Amino acid sequence: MKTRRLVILSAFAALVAGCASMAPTPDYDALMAQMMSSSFRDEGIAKVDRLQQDEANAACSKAQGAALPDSVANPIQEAALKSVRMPADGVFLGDWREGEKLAQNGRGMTWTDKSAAPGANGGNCYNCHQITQAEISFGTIGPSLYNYGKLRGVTDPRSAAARPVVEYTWTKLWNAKAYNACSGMPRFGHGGLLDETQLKHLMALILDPKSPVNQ
Amino acid sequence: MRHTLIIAAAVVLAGPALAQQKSAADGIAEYRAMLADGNPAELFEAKGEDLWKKKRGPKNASMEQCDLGKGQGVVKGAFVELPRYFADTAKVQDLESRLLTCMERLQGFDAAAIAKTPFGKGEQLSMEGLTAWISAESRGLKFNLPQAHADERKTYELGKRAFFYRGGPYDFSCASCHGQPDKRIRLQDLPELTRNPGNGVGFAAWPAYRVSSGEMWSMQRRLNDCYRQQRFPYPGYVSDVTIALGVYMGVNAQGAESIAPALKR
Amino acid sequence: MQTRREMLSRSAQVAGMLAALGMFPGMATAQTAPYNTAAFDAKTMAELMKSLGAGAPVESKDVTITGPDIAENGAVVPVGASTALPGVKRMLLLVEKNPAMLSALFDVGDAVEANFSTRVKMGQSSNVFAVAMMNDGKVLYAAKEVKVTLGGCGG
Amino acid sequence: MADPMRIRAQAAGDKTTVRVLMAHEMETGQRKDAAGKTIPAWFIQEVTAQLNGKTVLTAQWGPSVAKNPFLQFNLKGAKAGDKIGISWVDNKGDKRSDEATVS
Repeated sequence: MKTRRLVILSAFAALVAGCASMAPTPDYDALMAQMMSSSFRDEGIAKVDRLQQDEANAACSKAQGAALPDSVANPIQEAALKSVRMPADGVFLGDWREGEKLAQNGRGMTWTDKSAAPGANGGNCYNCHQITQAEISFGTIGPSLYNYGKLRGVTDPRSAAARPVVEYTWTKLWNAKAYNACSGMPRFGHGGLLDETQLKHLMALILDPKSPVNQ
Repeated sequence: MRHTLIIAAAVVLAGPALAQQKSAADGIAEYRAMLADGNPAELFEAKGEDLWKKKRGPKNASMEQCDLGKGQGVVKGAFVELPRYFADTAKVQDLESRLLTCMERLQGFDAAAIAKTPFGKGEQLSMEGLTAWISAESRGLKFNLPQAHADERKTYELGKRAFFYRGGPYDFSCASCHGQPDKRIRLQDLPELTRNPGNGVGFAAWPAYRVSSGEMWSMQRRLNDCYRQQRFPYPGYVSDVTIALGVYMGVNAQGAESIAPALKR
Repeated sequence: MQTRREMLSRSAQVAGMLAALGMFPGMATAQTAPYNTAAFDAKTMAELMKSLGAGAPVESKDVTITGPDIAENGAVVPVGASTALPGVKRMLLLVEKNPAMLSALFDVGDAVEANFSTRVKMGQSSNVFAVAMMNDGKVLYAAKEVKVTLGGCGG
Repeated sequence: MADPMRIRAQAAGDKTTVRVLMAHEMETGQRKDAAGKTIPAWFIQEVTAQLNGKTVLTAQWGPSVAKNPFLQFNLKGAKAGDKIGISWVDNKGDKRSDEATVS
């Protein structure tokens, strides 16, 4: 599969090269930058500075869906891992009921939203993930999280045995790029999209043995 | 056949969760089929045809001399070849930017003022009708965007880059939702727009009547709301990035049959 | 060449003229009962039936309600009410959990079948009813549950 | 004045299926605008159908009929060439009448 894509890519490159011999290749980086800056304007809380890319987004954009080489991906993942702040009080789980509300809520950060504060944001989780079995309106961009804790053998989230899964999950929510440089998941903690309390509620939704997710 | 086998295998593997998902998808398919007959977009098509033929604007002229790419006044088949390069403006234009050119040159309207008008207001209402009718005149035809002009190829490449451009607080790009096959957001199927996603899907389904809001949405409005949900800043109406994305999606949709104006959630 | 709209508006003008001349017998004789505000305000089946001067409805296999099991969007839900029984006076379409139950009421004449389809708004998942009010005073109904799913991105 | 309706009437044997689309907001009176003010109800209340000028159907609608309403019904005994007239009146007294030929 991967080889085939490579072959197609190189054939395309040959084509482009063929054209280039007739006319100078446009400076696409410059044209792209010019196009983006001339096409967008501020609206509400969504300002044009949102177009600025950090290293990770720049690299993943440039890859156009292909996997990054390890030499590029690893530093991005290491930096992301370092960015993660574990909960100050050492408590990882909140209330799964609040977590379910956040998971259902698809609002936040658009130019029609009034505030960019975490309190105004939903988790958008069901947009991409199956979570409880009761909610049939769920997306499939991300993996199913139904039975997330149960499948990982979490019977007591406070136990030492559960610690690795709990910390992995917190890290994933805080900054998904820690494990996958081009993850499609928003960096909820790192980006200031959700606060610690909200993240704890989401943790409870998928890890609390009492949550419907783990029934 | 192959598809069925894959689904059958998946059901066996994933058990009850997927079986339920399947029935929800069936339910939605049934719902859409029940709505297929009697698309309110027809009401907008009738309006659009009238707007094309009626003398309007400061110059009291009709749009009948407008060249949508296939010669003055030729409407049939024009939609499935847009966006394309126009020599008289020396620009690659999509349907809506081309309509603005004609409204300005033939009828004397202020194109910049219309571009600044919010969707669903003033002359933007005319755009809803015009795009509905003009797309309907190409219903059943296959997309076949020209790529002969250097600017058309250049715009395609820029569109591709824009499609994969990640940014904003959620790190989303167009590809976040539309870069893979067979994905959904909630219950809505997401067309894979990096290739031809099939007849009447993705680029080949807009403009469309949105049942959720009871509004007619042009491709420009569709893209505008995509960027809103992508948590990006506001793309200008007929801005370069929106036209480049149109070229990218339109060229990728080569051979797909247009069902526009379609009926959408 | 006439546009569709011109044709439509011309026929509308003709229709308007005919109406003005009293040439639409139906309109001239105004068979339509006055708008039944009480029926369209009714919150319960009992209130509704009272406002229509009818008794309690009975479930019947001879009445059919059509609608999707799941509606992708509550703003537009296709529903239909029909029966093959003779002697139908009126057909109703109801949505149990809407602020007011009654969506549409159709008076059935000799030239029209007791079979109507339209589209309604639904605020939430609910039963929808088709009700047939018969000439002999019987009131028959069929019910079906329609689930209304959330929208795409909730934004 | 309100926009025209789209009426299609197709005969098959002695049954004619009539499909109508009407351009109307069908505002429920329950919604609020951006400023928090209730948007007043505005909806079609009465619909009438005529076959060759004779009333064959009268209907009353509430505000829960969907925006840009669709209506389908079947006529007995109509044939190709017959005229179908549809009229509506809304709660503000606005009216619209259109006509189509059975095909």
